[in-house]
Amino acid sequence: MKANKEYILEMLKASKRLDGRALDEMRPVKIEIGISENAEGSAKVTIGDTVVIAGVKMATAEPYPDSPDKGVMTTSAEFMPCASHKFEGGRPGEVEVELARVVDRGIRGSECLDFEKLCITPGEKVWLSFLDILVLDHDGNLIDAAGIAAAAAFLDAKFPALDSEGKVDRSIPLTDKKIPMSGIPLAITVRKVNGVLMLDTTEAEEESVDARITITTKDNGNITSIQMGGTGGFTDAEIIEAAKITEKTAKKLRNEAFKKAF
Amino acid sequence: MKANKEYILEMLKASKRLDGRALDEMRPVKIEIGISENAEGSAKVTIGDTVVIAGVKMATAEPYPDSPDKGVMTTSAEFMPCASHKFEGGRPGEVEVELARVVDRGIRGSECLDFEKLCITPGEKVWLSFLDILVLDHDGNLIDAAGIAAAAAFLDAKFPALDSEGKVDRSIPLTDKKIPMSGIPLAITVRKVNGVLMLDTTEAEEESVDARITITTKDNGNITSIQMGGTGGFTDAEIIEAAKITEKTAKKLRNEAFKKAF
Amino acid sequence: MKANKEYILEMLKASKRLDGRALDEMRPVKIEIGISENAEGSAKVTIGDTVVIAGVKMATAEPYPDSPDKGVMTTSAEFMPCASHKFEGGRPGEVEVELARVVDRGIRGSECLDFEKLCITPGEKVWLSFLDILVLDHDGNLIDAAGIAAAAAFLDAKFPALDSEGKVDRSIPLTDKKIPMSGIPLAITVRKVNGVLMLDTTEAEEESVDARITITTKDNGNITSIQMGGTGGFTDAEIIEAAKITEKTAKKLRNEAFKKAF
Amino acid sequence: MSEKKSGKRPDGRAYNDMRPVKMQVGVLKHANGSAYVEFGKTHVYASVHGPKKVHPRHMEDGEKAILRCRYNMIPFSVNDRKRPGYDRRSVEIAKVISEALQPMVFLEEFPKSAIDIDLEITQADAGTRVAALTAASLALADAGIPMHDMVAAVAAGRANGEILLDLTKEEEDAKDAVDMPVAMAHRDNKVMLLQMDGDMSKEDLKQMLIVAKEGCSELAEMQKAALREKYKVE
Amino acid sequence: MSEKKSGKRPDGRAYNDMRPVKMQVGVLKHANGSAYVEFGKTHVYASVHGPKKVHPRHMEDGEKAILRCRYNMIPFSVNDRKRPGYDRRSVEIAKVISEALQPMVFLEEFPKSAIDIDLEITQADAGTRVAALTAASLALADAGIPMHDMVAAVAAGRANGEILLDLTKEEEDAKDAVDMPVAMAHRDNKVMLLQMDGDMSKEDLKQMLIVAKEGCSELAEMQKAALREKYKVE
Amino acid sequence: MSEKKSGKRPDGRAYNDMRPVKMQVGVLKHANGSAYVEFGKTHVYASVHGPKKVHPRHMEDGEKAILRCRYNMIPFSVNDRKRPGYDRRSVEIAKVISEALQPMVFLEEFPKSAIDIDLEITQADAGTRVAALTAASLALADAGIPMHDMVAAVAAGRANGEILLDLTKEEEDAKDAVDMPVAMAHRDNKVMLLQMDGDMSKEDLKQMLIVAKEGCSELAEMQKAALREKYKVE
Repeated sequence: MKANKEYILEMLKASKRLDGRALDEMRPVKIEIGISENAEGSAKVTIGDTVVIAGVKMATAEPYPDSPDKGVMTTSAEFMPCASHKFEGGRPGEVEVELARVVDRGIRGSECLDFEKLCITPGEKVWLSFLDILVLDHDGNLIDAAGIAAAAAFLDAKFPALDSEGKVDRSIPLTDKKIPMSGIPLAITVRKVNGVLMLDTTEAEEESVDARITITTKDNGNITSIQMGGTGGFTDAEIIEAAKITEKTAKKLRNEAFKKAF
Repeated sequence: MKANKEYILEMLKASKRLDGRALDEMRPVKIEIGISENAEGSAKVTIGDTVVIAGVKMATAEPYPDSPDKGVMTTSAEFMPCASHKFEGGRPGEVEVELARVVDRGIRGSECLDFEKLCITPGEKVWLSFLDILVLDHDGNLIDAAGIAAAAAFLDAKFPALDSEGKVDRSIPLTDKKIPMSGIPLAITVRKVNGVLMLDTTEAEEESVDARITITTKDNGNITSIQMGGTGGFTDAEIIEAAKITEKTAKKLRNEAFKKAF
Repeated sequence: MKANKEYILEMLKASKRLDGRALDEMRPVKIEIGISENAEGSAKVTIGDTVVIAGVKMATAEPYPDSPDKGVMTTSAEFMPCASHKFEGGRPGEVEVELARVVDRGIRGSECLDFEKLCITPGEKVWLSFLDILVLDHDGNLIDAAGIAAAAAFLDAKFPALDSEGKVDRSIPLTDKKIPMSGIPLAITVRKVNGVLMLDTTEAEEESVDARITITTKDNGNITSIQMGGTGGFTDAEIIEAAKITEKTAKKLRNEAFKKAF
Repeated sequence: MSEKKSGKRPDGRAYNDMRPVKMQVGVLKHANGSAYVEFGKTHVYASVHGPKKVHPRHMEDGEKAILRCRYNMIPFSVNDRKRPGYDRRSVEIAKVISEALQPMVFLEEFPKSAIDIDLEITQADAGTRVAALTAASLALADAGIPMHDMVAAVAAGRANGEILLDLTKEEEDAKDAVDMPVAMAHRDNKVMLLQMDGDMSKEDLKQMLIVAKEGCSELAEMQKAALREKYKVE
Repeated sequence: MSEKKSGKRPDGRAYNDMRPVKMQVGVLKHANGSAYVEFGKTHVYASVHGPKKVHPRHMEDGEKAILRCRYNMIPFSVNDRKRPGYDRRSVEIAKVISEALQPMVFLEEFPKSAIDIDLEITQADAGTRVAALTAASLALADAGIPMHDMVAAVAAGRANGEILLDLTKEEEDAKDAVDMPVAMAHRDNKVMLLQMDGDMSKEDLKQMLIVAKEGCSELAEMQKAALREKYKVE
Repeated sequence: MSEKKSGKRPDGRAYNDMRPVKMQVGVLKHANGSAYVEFGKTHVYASVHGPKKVHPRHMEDGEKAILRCRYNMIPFSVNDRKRPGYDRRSVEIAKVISEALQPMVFLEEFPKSAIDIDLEITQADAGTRVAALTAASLALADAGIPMHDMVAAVAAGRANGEILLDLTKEEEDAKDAVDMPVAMAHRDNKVMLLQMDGDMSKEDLKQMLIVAKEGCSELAEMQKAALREKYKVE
């Protein structure tokens, strides 16, 4: 490990990466949608050896008292391969919680998901959308993979049918009506290693990361969420630089990986 | 302990058991009903030094959406003497969970408890029956003791009265109306030690057990639930043999211990 | 620590305390009310270096079936500085639970809080009052500090407004209507060290305490709750003596610290 | 078995009568010690396991055993089914019972060990904590754990203006009811547990203490008899 | 891939046909071993971590490794979203799967260690526990953990009067449905897991065992093929 | 105490004014270090315990101390009572605060130890995490734990089209509100915590960073003054 780390740092001096990528180059991103028969919308995202699946399920619920005409979203994340820290238990893993919250806030802040259209009867009944994320394989850059999967799952999702009493009827297929998702908010993460900014780190590279910043942008380039992590901190200039990189990368993903999938 | 185990195995070669019983012979089974003033039905079952009590309590609840005209049953089990693993805590004990689920499935599968007669108003209100099991003393063969206690508690149980608003009224005695239990499903366990099948093992014998199979039969001899446990596995022939033993044993219990108690 | 303990015991032989107080003398008690903008009533109590805050929040709820015309109270306590036992987790701390329950029972038993006046619509809707206690700093005698803070928070508390649908409306200020608290129940604790009874022990003194008895009295001197703790036990005579000391002390607090605060 | 039944309480008892009491030790074969106690319709099983190793290890005390207590009402012990698992009442009762018993046991003889007491209320009709504590003391003795003294416990109280021993749930429902559980260490004549809820004068307190102490003395004799009963037979 | 599809079941299968089966090992790069298995619309991922240190320490066994199993249905694997986290069904299934696998592994080669198996049902259409157990066995082999034997599992059952192999959820919804998950150790020809719910005669039991064993043999061949597939490539 | 109050915000502040700030260290006698901080109506207590032993042991790090953080809003700190206990927001905030502080502390001086920070929000009116982080840094210094640098934190944001420092809850309720908590390491001039929710351009981001950094510098001076205040007196 140590040797690996030194080697990575050594290469970075020449702006080189282990797998030959440029610093601001992502590994190939593959989006598959409709991967789950039982979800209203679903997607599997592969970035190198990182694999994440996300699914959207809809249910009806009472609205919150302070927003009677808006639907509700709730996001959870689980990790598969890190079974170890599951078995040892304790309070819910901080990593899962942060992952779920960053993805959740990226979508929520973008207002791409139209919560008002998720209202059925104001003050009485609204749609509750569950976004669930499962990390199948972890070779770095989880937040981006999870965020892409989440956006794709919502874009794939359709409303279930309601019966005459207004309850979800699962004995018939989903309706043709799409969940109202009007854009593609994307959370992209820039990491800093020895003062160098880079995109889409592998797990090996992440061992050397000092700090990360995740910036969610929507289609018009506006920022809708930021989350900094790690212990290294950033300068102002680095933050502004990261904002540029993430906007550019999100745009490219919308034009390529998402175009291919939808 | 080791010595004990070797001795048990030695005796088994001659088809003998520590307490002189035949391999397919149960210890004396005693059923006492109506042991609890606050339960709708209750029973205490003693098999040798194994003591289990079970109680049934009734409440009203909404039916499940997918079975609007059926009552609901829920089963829990707790152990008394094994206090140690309670104190050390952690996730709910696997042993308790398996015990409760095997007993629950045995009763449910038998359809002796008529869930349709536990419906009060279809789609709105049904009876919810709580079956609770407490293992007081553990000298082996818990599943059978718990299953006998559960069946006896249901056979002992009567509906509580409802008040004018349809709520359970506990200020007056139980009604005379029996809980609709139309037979005696019994879960009997056969265990294998060094290739030999035996019934009703003591705790000392259970240290040498390689595998167990619990088969629930109802009055007509049909099988309504099977659960295998342990790590030793069974051959087909052993499974069929176990099915014969358990049917015969259940029939005997119905004719003797249950006849005496009711 | 050991040296400290021996010194305390030595001084006690001459009925002396480390800080020069008499055995039945409390440290200065300071009550500040209205310390929280978001609580319906609140208080901060300082006894020497012990600091406790308490807050009352009101909500509406269904009454319990067996008391359809009475409001409901629920009490919780948390400790701040003892962060250690929080981090190590496990089942909820016994100390917090006992503290909350003793304070709760002291108020409940006194009937100073008029639960019938907390009824809105019998059988349908009642006021639910949450009493929450936070121990900020712990230099001994927590129960008394918490009990004083609880009584003061209730005396400070006013009802929130209800909107036209009968829901709590937090967009407008609290009403002028006081929570119906008709007296000052006070829990005072007497501790025994080497056979000597004393009031208001510091944390240093509490290391030497053999037993404690907390007696809640209301304005007319009647006892409304008792809780003994520790492992040393008391004689009858000591209990009667403690009842006298606590009544006298509670009366003094009502006449001084509470008079000053309200 | 105390059955004076000369008084005017709903069940015919005098003010200072216990309900019918039943005590039995060694009722559970697979515990180190055990007891079953009935105070009328209140039934409790107590079991003791230990001394044994402590998990998690950092809770062990190098100088003495730790005494841990679990108090549990089984779901069908009460009229409205109780959800299984801990609640705050159980935690508090386990704590006060454990504190009342600790000074009875020579804990320093078993450093780095745990002694676990499990109390299961199988039927509840008032007085569960005092019946449980009485049973716990018996189970410790049955486990052969060396003790300074035995503890017996019973509630005194007041209902409809009268000071009473060992109230039933029906009596506890009186408008003016006071319930005061009391535990006594027999030889030391010390109160080891005292709780009270209600509204009473200091004079009531004095009288209740007298009534409760008489009850505890009676129970202490029954405890001795129950232990003799077992150890004579064996 | 078994695709006989000559029968009269809703999806065209004969009574003793498996649904289309897919098996792949080494699908997860960051586990010590992994597998992906499909039984029709039932999909499961298995991963193995270990042998590794045991936490908490007092759970370790000085003489052999402990084998721990987690079985989890992800929230959108079923029609009505499942709340994340443990439930009692998961605990029970993890226990029977772990018991079926323990005798397969040479646990005594790894004293004081843990081998953790994580099973994630990503889509459920009946037969999740048998697909999971089949995948777990593959993942253990993929992790290079020495094993006596492989385990394959499939459910036999009955619907509308017919004995069937590998029921779908639709078939399980029949009025007279019986579901009987069976796991076989291949070389030993032993049943390692057997559960059943429903109502059937002893004769049904015999027939179902025959059908299930044939299914397990078929699956065992596929397991071997899947392992060869991976290790040939590398 | 900054009280410019020349601007046009609801409470009279200019866009780059902090709410009235109060800082006090050593407020809790029984912690190794403590601080109390007010940002207007947002009130927070911070306490530090440690360095101390780590439980459970396998979490300890042989080369340095672990820094653990708990963030808790007390039930009556907010308008609708908050249930006591952890929620996911608290877990996340504790994580980002802890990450912002770790590089400040010479953790390698205390191998195998834990330093615990407890943050209690006693009253909440926006900006709780930044007030808490500012207080945590003070409490660490008060505990005498050797640090490279201090961290000060404040939120910048936008409401009704204006870039603002240190928003109140009322301002956060604006239709176009953006909230961006920022923490700065003083000497290094580095951003140690940055979060944002809302919808803004890169230009907004630049301006908010400028405003937030000015706020943090101001707070850093107040932190020094608060520490001097305590240590001068003693």
